[in-house]
Amino acid sequence: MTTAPIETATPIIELRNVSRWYGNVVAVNDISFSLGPGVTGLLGPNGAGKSTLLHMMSGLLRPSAGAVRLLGRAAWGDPSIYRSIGLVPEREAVPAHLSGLEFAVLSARLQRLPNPAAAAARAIETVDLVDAQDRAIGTYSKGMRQRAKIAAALVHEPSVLLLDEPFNGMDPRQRLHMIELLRTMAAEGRTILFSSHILEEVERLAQNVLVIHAGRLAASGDFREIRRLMTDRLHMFTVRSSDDRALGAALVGNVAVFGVELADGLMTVRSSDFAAFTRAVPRIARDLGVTLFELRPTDESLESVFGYLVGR
Amino acid sequence: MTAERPAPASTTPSTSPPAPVAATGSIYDLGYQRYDGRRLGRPFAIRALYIHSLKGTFGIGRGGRAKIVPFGLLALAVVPAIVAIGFQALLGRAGAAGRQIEAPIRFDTYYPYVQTLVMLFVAAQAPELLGRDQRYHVLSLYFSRALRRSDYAIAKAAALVSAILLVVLVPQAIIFVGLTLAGRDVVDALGENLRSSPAILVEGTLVAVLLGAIGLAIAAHTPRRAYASATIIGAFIVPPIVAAIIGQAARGDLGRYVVLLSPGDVLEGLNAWVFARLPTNQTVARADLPGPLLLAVAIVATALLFGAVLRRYWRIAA
Amino acid sequence: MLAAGLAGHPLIALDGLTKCYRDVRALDGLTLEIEPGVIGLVGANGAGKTTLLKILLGLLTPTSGRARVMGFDATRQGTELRQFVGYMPEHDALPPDLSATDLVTHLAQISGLPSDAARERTAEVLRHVGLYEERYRQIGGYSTGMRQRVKLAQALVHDPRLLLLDEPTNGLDPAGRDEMLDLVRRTGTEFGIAVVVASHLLGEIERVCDYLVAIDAGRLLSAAPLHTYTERTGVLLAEVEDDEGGAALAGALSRLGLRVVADGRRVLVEVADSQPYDAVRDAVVDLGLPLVRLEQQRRTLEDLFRDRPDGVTAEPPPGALR
Amino acid sequence: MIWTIARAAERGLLGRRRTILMVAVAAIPVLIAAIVRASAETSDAVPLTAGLLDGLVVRTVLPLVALVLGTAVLGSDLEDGTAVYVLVKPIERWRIVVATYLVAALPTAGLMGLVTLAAGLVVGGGRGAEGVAVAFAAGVAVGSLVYVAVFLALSVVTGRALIVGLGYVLLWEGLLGGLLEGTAVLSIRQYVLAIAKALAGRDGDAITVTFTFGGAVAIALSALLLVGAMALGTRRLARFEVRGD
Repeated sequence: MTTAPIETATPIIELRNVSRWYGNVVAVNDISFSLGPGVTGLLGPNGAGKSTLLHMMSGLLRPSAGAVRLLGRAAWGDPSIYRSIGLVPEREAVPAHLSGLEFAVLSARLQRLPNPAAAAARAIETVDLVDAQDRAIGTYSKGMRQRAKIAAALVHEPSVLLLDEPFNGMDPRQRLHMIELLRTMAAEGRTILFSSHILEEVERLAQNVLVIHAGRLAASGDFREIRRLMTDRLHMFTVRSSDDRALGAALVGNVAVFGVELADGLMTVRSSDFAAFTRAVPRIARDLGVTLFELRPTDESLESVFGYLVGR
Repeated sequence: MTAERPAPASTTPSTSPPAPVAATGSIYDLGYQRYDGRRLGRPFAIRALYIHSLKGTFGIGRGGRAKIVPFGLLALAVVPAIVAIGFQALLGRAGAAGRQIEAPIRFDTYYPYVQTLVMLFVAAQAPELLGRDQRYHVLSLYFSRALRRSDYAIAKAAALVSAILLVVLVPQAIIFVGLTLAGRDVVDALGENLRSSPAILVEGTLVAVLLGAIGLAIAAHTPRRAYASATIIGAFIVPPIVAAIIGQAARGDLGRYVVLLSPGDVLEGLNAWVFARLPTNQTVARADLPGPLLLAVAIVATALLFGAVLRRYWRIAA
Repeated sequence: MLAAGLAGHPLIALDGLTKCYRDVRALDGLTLEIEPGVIGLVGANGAGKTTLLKILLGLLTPTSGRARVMGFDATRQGTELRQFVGYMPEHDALPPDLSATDLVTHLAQISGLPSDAARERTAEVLRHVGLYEERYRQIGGYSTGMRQRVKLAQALVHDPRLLLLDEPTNGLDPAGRDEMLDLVRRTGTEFGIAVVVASHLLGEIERVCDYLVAIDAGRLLSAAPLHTYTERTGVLLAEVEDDEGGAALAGALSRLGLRVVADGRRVLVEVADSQPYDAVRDAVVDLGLPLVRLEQQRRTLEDLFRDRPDGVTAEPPPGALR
Repeated sequence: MIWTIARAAERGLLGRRRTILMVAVAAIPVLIAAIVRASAETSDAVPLTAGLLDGLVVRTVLPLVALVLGTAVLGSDLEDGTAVYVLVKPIERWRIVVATYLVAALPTAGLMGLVTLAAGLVVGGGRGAEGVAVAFAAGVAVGSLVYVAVFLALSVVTGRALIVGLGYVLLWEGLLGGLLEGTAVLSIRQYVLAIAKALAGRDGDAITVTFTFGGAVAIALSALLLVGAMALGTRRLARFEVRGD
């Protein structure tokens, strides 16, 4: 099963044959990909190597083999890349005695921004932390602490954003707000890579995904395309119509249909050819005079694709 | 014989007694069973926590490594007693006619030796007992049960005090048995030893309660094991040194009362008073403070320390 | 479905419940009654969902107002109440050097179960949460998924009437989340135990719960059965393979006089009384397009938080064509 | 830029209970000096003062305070991940090392210098030992600067800086220092004593030193060691890796 590498004009983030091991434990095993502007989701079970990968891309961890390049420069050993990178690493503990605003101002100063106070105020405004900005971060809830970290990472308007489970601990409204924020930033041409376990959110935000499994790159690109490439996986649909039994019987005759199941009012159809099946169903229904109420693919979601890739 | 109709998996469990297994076939409900047996409430919960903690203090149920320190210290406390009794027994047989030689180990002289071991025991095990639940946030699993916060503190405190009593009284028991059996006239020796057993018990409880309270108060407030142990050892070792220095240098009453600062010296004073003999430690001897004062100080200190432990567990965020 | 103990009392009754910390008003005059079932608890703006759980457990005294759980006054009868309540904390709360069996057996006794019953129920409940031979290994070596299962097991072992779960899928990867959500669902339905699931993830709540309580900045935003939030919106969604197909389909349908909105490869058709199903089917066939998806659009819990960020409503507003 | 980093690190280092603890530990020599003054009526104050300052400050309290503050200012932040937010900024690594060094070294030098002077004056004041007190204070101040630099560099190199630092003080400076004269060349304790001896002039012979090259060389070596530690710290910080998947 070959995966077409994402072809982007000028690769902002580029990894070539990158590996990282600790003694004989191989955390990342020969991974190559390149990313351009837009939002990419970094997925993988716990322990698959996501954080190691993110740490290498953020210049916090040296690759044991291969090259990690950001904006044309090596990520490791060159602090100047941080001028254009915003980072929310998993292991970043925040100084509890500083207030949200102070932490953003400090980050602005460390970035040598001309007007740190203004930049910090803007960042705090962007993450909707204004009313708690003067309270010490130590008193923040998990969601608020996460937003303080994001504000500090955005204060210098970076063109690249690397986020490790950025929405961890945020409540529903904050999550919606953050998804909108990342979407607008991507539209402005920034390159955003974020890891997450909440696939329903990744599905809505990320155009592309990178699925890591046991240190290797299992798949990359638009998850619908990836699903199409899984020709060995049958496509599952649920159908509701005015006469399921008749429609089912007719469908079985079609070459694309693999199997039909009728259980408590819901018909499930498995098909080996997505394109042929999706064209056949309406046609057969019309010929039989059966009204189609519902036709829903049940394993096209990112969750199913992810499940197939990591072999669940 | 018809097979007994098996209860389908999802509905209520089969309550009728199972048919004899022989010729019939039955499928039993392995689904979730309700519990309508006895619920023993708080007293039983406190007892369960006490027993679990006492075993935990000796590393029982916690893997091999946790047993080394507690049982090692217990052994160090017991071995000299056994050796002395053996020596005493040999000496007794080969010794001069009839007269019992002054035993090298006697109840009251054994205390200072055991006391240092108890200090090490408390310094090592008190953080084990209290620090662990705080460091790993296990308290929320305890406090969300049929248990008050004070119950938790009391059960843990009782466990540590009982553990110390074991370390103190087991050697004493060995000496008691040894002295009684070694002597020619068992009944007479038994009588004599029994007379001094109340003193043993009183002194043992005082050591357990006072040193235990100090260990608990420190361990309750320092979740990190290393800091807690170091602080407890400091609390046992530093005051005697300061008391000794000030005792020599300062003249007048300050020199005498500074001894009250040091737990070891207070216990030594009480030990001498309880066994009605002169204290071996010259700082305490020079201070020459009356027994009842020492007892009062010990009791007040213990109460304050246990109070601090209770307050800590009443306010700690679970 | 629930044991007799619950007869006559609502599962949870809050009456003007308020809780203030230094400068934050976590709960603000909360008044509601909840019946047994699988209840989702969602909070916004630091809405104090953990605070509410702690009050229900009698671990936190409210600033004012009262909370009654299964007839017990949570603050005054906390100790008796907690015999019948199981709590799964959000943070990691397990000692590393005990085995799951030893820990859960011990905690069962602390809940008042005699030793033999504690031992038997522990074995049972560890099986139900899916811990088999690992249960004898020390917890320090467990994966995040296994640790979450142990936390659930200790909340179930003493057969509670009510289970309080604080973000049960916290830290789990997709496979782990899936299994934990199935477990929570089974606990609520098969085991016959009332469950309150506090979570930030609306997708989870929709999948597992049948009732929802939403709190916003300490005040009750909404409390109603879940199906009222996910009602059909009277809009039919037809999805084809690409944008051109979508536009063509939308054109064809609007020519038939249907109210249509095109959104890339998705076409939204107002259902109302016009029953457009056959029209859509035939248009797709005539245009030779593949019909990838056809379904009635439903409202989602998100609309609750997106639509009325400030206003407080008891009933979610009916959907409209957007 | 260094000032920005220093201010943030300073609130982190000195904000907590650690400051109270350090001040308390540093106050012990003054307390004991007071007690000694109250009870001992020896005629010759100079050897008494020198002996007390050497035993109580140079050998014990100075390395301890320097060790705790030196390893905590950067090392503990690297350990618990707090330092990451500074590392992911476009700042040269030497600026971070210098900033955190100043935050730990200056207060240590100030505190220990004052404490040495105070203890020395309490015991030897009014009895002709003022010169020795001042000499020791200067030596201890320089010692603080070097100790903190070495321990800071150590805390970047290894996570076990506290134990390794303690090992250096107890074994190299303590045990071996007593047995093998050669170790004096690389013993900060000997530098401090040599500097004090040089500054004490006539009273200098009351101070026993195995470092035979005199105060000036001691200062030179101290400076060399300090700069070397800074360089090592910078190089290792530049190669610092965050662990964990």
